[in-house]
Amino acid sequence: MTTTRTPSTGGTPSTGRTPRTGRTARTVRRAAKGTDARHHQDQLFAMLRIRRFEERCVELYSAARIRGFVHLYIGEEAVAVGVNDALGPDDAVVSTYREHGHALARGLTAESVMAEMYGKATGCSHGRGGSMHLFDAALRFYGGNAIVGGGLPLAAGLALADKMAGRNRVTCCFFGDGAFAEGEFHETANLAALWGLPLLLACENNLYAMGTAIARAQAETDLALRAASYGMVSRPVDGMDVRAVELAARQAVEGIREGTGPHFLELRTYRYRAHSMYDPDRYRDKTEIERWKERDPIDQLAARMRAEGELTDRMLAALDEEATAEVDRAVEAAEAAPEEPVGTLLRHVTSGPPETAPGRNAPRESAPRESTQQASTQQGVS
Amino acid sequence: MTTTRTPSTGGTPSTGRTPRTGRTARTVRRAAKGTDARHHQDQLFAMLRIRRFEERCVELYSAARIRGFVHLYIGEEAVAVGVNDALGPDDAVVSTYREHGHALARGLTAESVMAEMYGKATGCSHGRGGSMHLFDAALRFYGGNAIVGGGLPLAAGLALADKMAGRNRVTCCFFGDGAFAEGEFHETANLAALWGLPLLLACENNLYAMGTAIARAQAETDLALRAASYGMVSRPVDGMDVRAVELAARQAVEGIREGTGPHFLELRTYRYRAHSMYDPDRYRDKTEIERWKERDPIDQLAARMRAEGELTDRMLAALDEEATAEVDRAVEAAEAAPEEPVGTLLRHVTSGPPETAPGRNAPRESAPRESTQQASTQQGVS
Amino acid sequence: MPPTAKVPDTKAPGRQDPGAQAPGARKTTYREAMREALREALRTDDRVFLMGEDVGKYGGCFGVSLGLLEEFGPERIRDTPLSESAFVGAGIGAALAGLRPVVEIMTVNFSLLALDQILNNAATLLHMSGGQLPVPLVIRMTTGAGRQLAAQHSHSLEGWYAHIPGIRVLAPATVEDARYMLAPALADPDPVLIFEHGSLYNASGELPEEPVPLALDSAAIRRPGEDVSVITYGGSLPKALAAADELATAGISAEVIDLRSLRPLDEATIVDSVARTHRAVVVDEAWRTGSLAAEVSARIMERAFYELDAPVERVCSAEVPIPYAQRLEQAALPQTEDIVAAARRAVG
Amino acid sequence: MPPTAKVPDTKAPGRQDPGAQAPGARKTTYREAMREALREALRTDDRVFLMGEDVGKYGGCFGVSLGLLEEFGPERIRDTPLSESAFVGAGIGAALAGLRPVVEIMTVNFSLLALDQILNNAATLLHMSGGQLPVPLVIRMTTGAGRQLAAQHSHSLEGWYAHIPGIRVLAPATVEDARYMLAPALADPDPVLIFEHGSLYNASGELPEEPVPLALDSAAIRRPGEDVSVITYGGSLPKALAAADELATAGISAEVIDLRSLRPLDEATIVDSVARTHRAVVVDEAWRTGSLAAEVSARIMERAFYELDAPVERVCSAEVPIPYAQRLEQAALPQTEDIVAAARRAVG
Ligand SMILES: Cc1ncc(C[n+]2csc(CCOP(=O)(O)OP(=O)(O)O)c2C)c(N)n1
Ligand SMILES: Cc1ncc(C[n+]2csc(CCOP(=O)(O)OP(=O)(O)O)c2C)c(N)n1
Ligand SMILES: [Mg+2]
Ligand SMILES: [Mg+2]
Repeated sequence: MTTTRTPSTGGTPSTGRTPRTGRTARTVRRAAKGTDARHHQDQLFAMLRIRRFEERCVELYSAARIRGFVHLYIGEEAVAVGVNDALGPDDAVVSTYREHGHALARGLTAESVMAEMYGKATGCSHGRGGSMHLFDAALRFYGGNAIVGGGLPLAAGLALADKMAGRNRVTCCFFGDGAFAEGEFHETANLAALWGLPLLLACENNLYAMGTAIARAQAETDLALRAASYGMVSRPVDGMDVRAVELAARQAVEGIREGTGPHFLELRTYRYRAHSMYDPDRYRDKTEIERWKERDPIDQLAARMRAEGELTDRMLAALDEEATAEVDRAVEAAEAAPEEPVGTLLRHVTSGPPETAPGRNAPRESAPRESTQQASTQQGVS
Repeated sequence: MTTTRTPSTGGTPSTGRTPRTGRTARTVRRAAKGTDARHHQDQLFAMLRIRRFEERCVELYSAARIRGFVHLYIGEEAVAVGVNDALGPDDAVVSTYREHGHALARGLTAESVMAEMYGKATGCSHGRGGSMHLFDAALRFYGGNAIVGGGLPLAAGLALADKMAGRNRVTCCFFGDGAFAEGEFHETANLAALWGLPLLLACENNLYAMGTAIARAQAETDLALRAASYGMVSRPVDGMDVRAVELAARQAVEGIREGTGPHFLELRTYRYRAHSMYDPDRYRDKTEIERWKERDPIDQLAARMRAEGELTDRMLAALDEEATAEVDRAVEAAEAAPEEPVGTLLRHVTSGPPETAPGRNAPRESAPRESTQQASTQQGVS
Repeated sequence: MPPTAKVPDTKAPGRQDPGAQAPGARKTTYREAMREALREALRTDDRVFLMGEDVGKYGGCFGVSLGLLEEFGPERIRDTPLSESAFVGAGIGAALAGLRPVVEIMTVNFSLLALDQILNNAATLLHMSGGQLPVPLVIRMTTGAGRQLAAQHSHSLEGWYAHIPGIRVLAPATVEDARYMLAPALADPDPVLIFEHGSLYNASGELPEEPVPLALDSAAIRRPGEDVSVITYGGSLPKALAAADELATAGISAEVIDLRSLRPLDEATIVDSVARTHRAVVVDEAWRTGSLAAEVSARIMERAFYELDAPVERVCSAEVPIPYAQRLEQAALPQTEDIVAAARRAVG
Repeated sequence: MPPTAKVPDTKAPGRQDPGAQAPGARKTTYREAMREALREALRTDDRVFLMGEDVGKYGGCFGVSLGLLEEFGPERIRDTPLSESAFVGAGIGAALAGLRPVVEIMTVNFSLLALDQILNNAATLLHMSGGQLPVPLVIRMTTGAGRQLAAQHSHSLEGWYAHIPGIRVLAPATVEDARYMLAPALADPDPVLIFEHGSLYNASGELPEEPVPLALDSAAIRRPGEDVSVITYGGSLPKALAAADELATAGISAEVIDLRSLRPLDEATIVDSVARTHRAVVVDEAWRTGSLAAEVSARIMERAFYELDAPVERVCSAEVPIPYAQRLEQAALPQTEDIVAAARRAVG
């Protein structure tokens, strides 16, 4: 496997918007043997970064620094990293409420994500969104959707626009096994297959939708098989193995770029943590969790790299340290960041000045548009 | 094929609520050789009755005696008659806006259906429903739904109640190829298969959803194949052949009664007329219509009966005359029937007295409940 | 001339005296009260079952149904796939076939996916069928904001449902209503929607040991007063009561009306109160434009215009998708001080 | 004190003088005017496309898009499967990616299936993303009753949409508005919903040859008057004008206001009119409770209470799923004589 088609954003955080100041890790990476080894290190780092970020979220949530619904991705990192590595900077990603991993893998900085969870002005959604609504128009990261299945039709539309405009871009939509049961999945799958849309349907099958095991929600639990019935290329993938994920995603993305229409990947994975911070996790056998942990995506990749001579303890420690340091800085920055002034409450409701009929605390002055706004409108077709 | 399991309602209109006063036809039927022949005559009559009823609807619509949206079933009669012949009086039927055929086959009288289309008090829905909303609680005919796909979840619920109450009943839900694309189909199919509901999904594939040919709406046009992916027993059926329909429906209903969960039938059929009376039918090749007419379900059955010595010209004429006479009487009765008094406008909004906040013309007195009401509440489980 | 609104025949006063507790009253939470109501219904009527996402093994997304699966089993505490349209529609069908389903939609935000089934089937079948098909269905859902759940999880859309003829819409705001509204809702032959504000689940209150027979369509005067009528429901009731406390210290006597039923509206209680106080403030967590508060204001206009000494005030949410950041969210929602300020304006 | 409502900066008067026709005016229908507007948009902007059920080969379920497929081809006149949620959502996505979709939902009745996409995505993305993601989408749909289509095909739910922050809701009631509202709607960076009352498609009117630049957020005074303000929109405008004619014969001078924009509401025009007439009747085909008429009444309460000589009247539909039978249906809907009666009551 080569990395020639690897885009420079996303899971390869040495470029893109992710600040890479960890000197040690950079040195380590430079010493890596070849392109492959380097790519594996990038992936390992990308997964570690997500893991450390979310472990910190647990602490911060307990300390009530971050609030709302927070859904952790711990255990599923290989999916976000592997899929994103197959996407280019012009491709688009539509995600769910469990999207810290997708956002970080896509190249959002830990700082902008953390600040968002703090509800700060420097957050990627200016504090409006929180954990469930991370956005970055410049990275074509279209959020962050807290309605299960709600991102699917939207993703089809992004893909449709690309197809109509003759742009060879791919839209990747992440969604869960639970979302598979929503009408939106069916309507979108049919539409995408019918119109041959350049859409990657990335189904994260972590076996549960909240407390509902897949066998109690899906008549046919082989989701890849079900998806194939729409006439899409469709396959199951070991979602705990980042290399397998990347390979499958690359093949799918290539197929999509060649015009074979939507592809479906059933990424078989597992969340170690409860559904959300509110969930006491009464519905799973603890031994089930332990069994999945034995196949931890980070441990697996690290072990394989070790076996292939691509990783030493020192290198791993350095990567880990760098990830931790980035999270530390993100927390520090978020703590120090300003809140959005209450006077901006009605900003961004419409693109113009605040609406005619504001409620309480309505500021009377209109607010200037953000600069990010421009980035997104520049994507116009004509 | 025997008729031992044939229920006495529905497509065998010599019993049930259909008034059978046509003396000639009755005599003819009595003369029929055996059970099979008689059953075929019943089916022929049932189809003729629907055909003649709807041909009259065309005239009446042109004369503005009936109004609103009217969707004709002409060409598809074998489906309603064949499927209903496989159902018993305790089974339930959920239908669409194209439901004259389903209603008549189920045993609603031509008079009550015609009066409904006239918006008269004697109509099966007391003039509230019109062509798209025919109901008969006593016959477990649950309408009449003008939201494409809207009847599917409801049908699953009827089936669920039977299953929970341990009643060996089947619910049959008719819907079209167009409805197959709605999220409701997917959600219902999954739910029914998951819970093993006693549901017959009777998909009337007439190749068009309004002006949209199936290939322009469904990524996979083999609907039976698609449905099978939910793990249901599923098969395509020649919907122009009433015997094939009945046989397939019988097998499905038997399977359902044996507890094998929902079954899916793709009934391949064709509507001769435009989608509705408003539709100028610009989207089809007239030769396509002619080709399908060569396989007309009534002609086909008549020809086969003739070949088997079950039908003579005189018998056919008598059956036709009887069907026409019933329609004549229905029209006469509908013309003569009273309209619902405007003072009853707010009746049936809730089961109690009219709501607190009526709009204009609100009658001040509360209205007594209908007697049909009792019939339906008596179906309670405990 | 006022419109021809008709006071329902079944009208009986709600309990208007929350202060007087029966002896043997015990403290419980809103959540537990709902659960007890469900348990009672499940025990006393075989036809009742609870259906929804994660009502079983998970115990309900807000913990309301915790323990019921163990008592009643998976047939009657029925987890569903994520298919709001299908399982709400299935509830309608099951009700038609003689069962008494209680369908839980996790939150009102997701109920949009089932709105077609609710409006076009549940609310309409009785009428469309000329009276043949009543739908004795109860649908429960959580509503409201205030917990930093952001734009897609903070809607207060119960006002939309109150627009639909053919259904009853309830908003229990007290532990007592949480405990005793379900039984009459299940006894109603027509669909009843129950909205539970997410901020109330942990609220606690006294509950008399003896069952309280509640009338479903009367509002309750939670605090009598003379100078201004503060009309509200659901999650805003505690704020309205707090505002009344504050107003009292300033010598303004506010009457606090809890609508309890959002459809039908108990116009008589509202008009009667305004006829005494001559001033009204309507508090509603929904976005201002097109809120239920607009309807209450319009009804007062129609029925009590000549009683008014000042325009009816509305205290609603700002017209913005509810933001995540705590300060922004709180700024968007009606607050006690807003109610106080509005009442002061009304009193003049 | 009135609430802190703010008149939009972009406000410009709508055309208030429908009597004066430009020379070279030509007669056309509302349907043809809509079609011309679509054709113009498709011709002048590559990014525009029309998508919906049967917009292509069938010509649109009400014939609006007839002939467009032939001119613009199946990519830009795009028939969709029966999947309201998916194709409306696809419109949102396509708008995000730089296109200018016009999505047609056959009727407002079916829009419930797409309401989640409209509320939770189209209306919310800009805000949730902190301003990054405007959604320049236009959604058109037919609304209203009066053609004996019965309970599931006769809703007037545009008032619900007017509740949603982040979108603009338009209701063209004249041939001119049908012709000239689409261009500014497409120029709006945010979602715009256009409601076309089914009874208007065959209405005909004069259209000036020169394009008319229309302000989207101002109401129009369709007939000036002095004694009572009749405020309405969409399919009820012809009835309101007929009522004004009738009132005139009785010596009552009614001012008829066509809201045109249901969100934002042009409060200034309403308040200004009521300040002159001191009486108002709001006509709205929706069910009375929770109708847009309630909002208009509440706004008048808040902004013009001291101007009122009589309570604001509402003329709405009866609270019943619209029945099929013609007499029942007509009895359920607002009629000219109801408007006349309400105006007479107001004038006293
Ligand atoms: C339409 C809708 N219904 C219900 C919910 C509540 N909810 C949030 S996440 C979730 C489970 C989704 O499971 P899955 O799609 O498998 O994704 P996972 O959480 O496992 O990543 C549920 C029920 C919701 N947000 N949206
Ligand atoms: C949800 C919804 N969308 C659109 C319509 C308008 N409509 C009525 S029938 C129909 C076509 C349905 O086609 P199909 O399911 O194949 O049934 P058929 O009419 O062919 O019997 C459409 C688009 C509707 N009634 N409901
Ligand atoms: Mg899952
Ligand atoms: Mg069809």
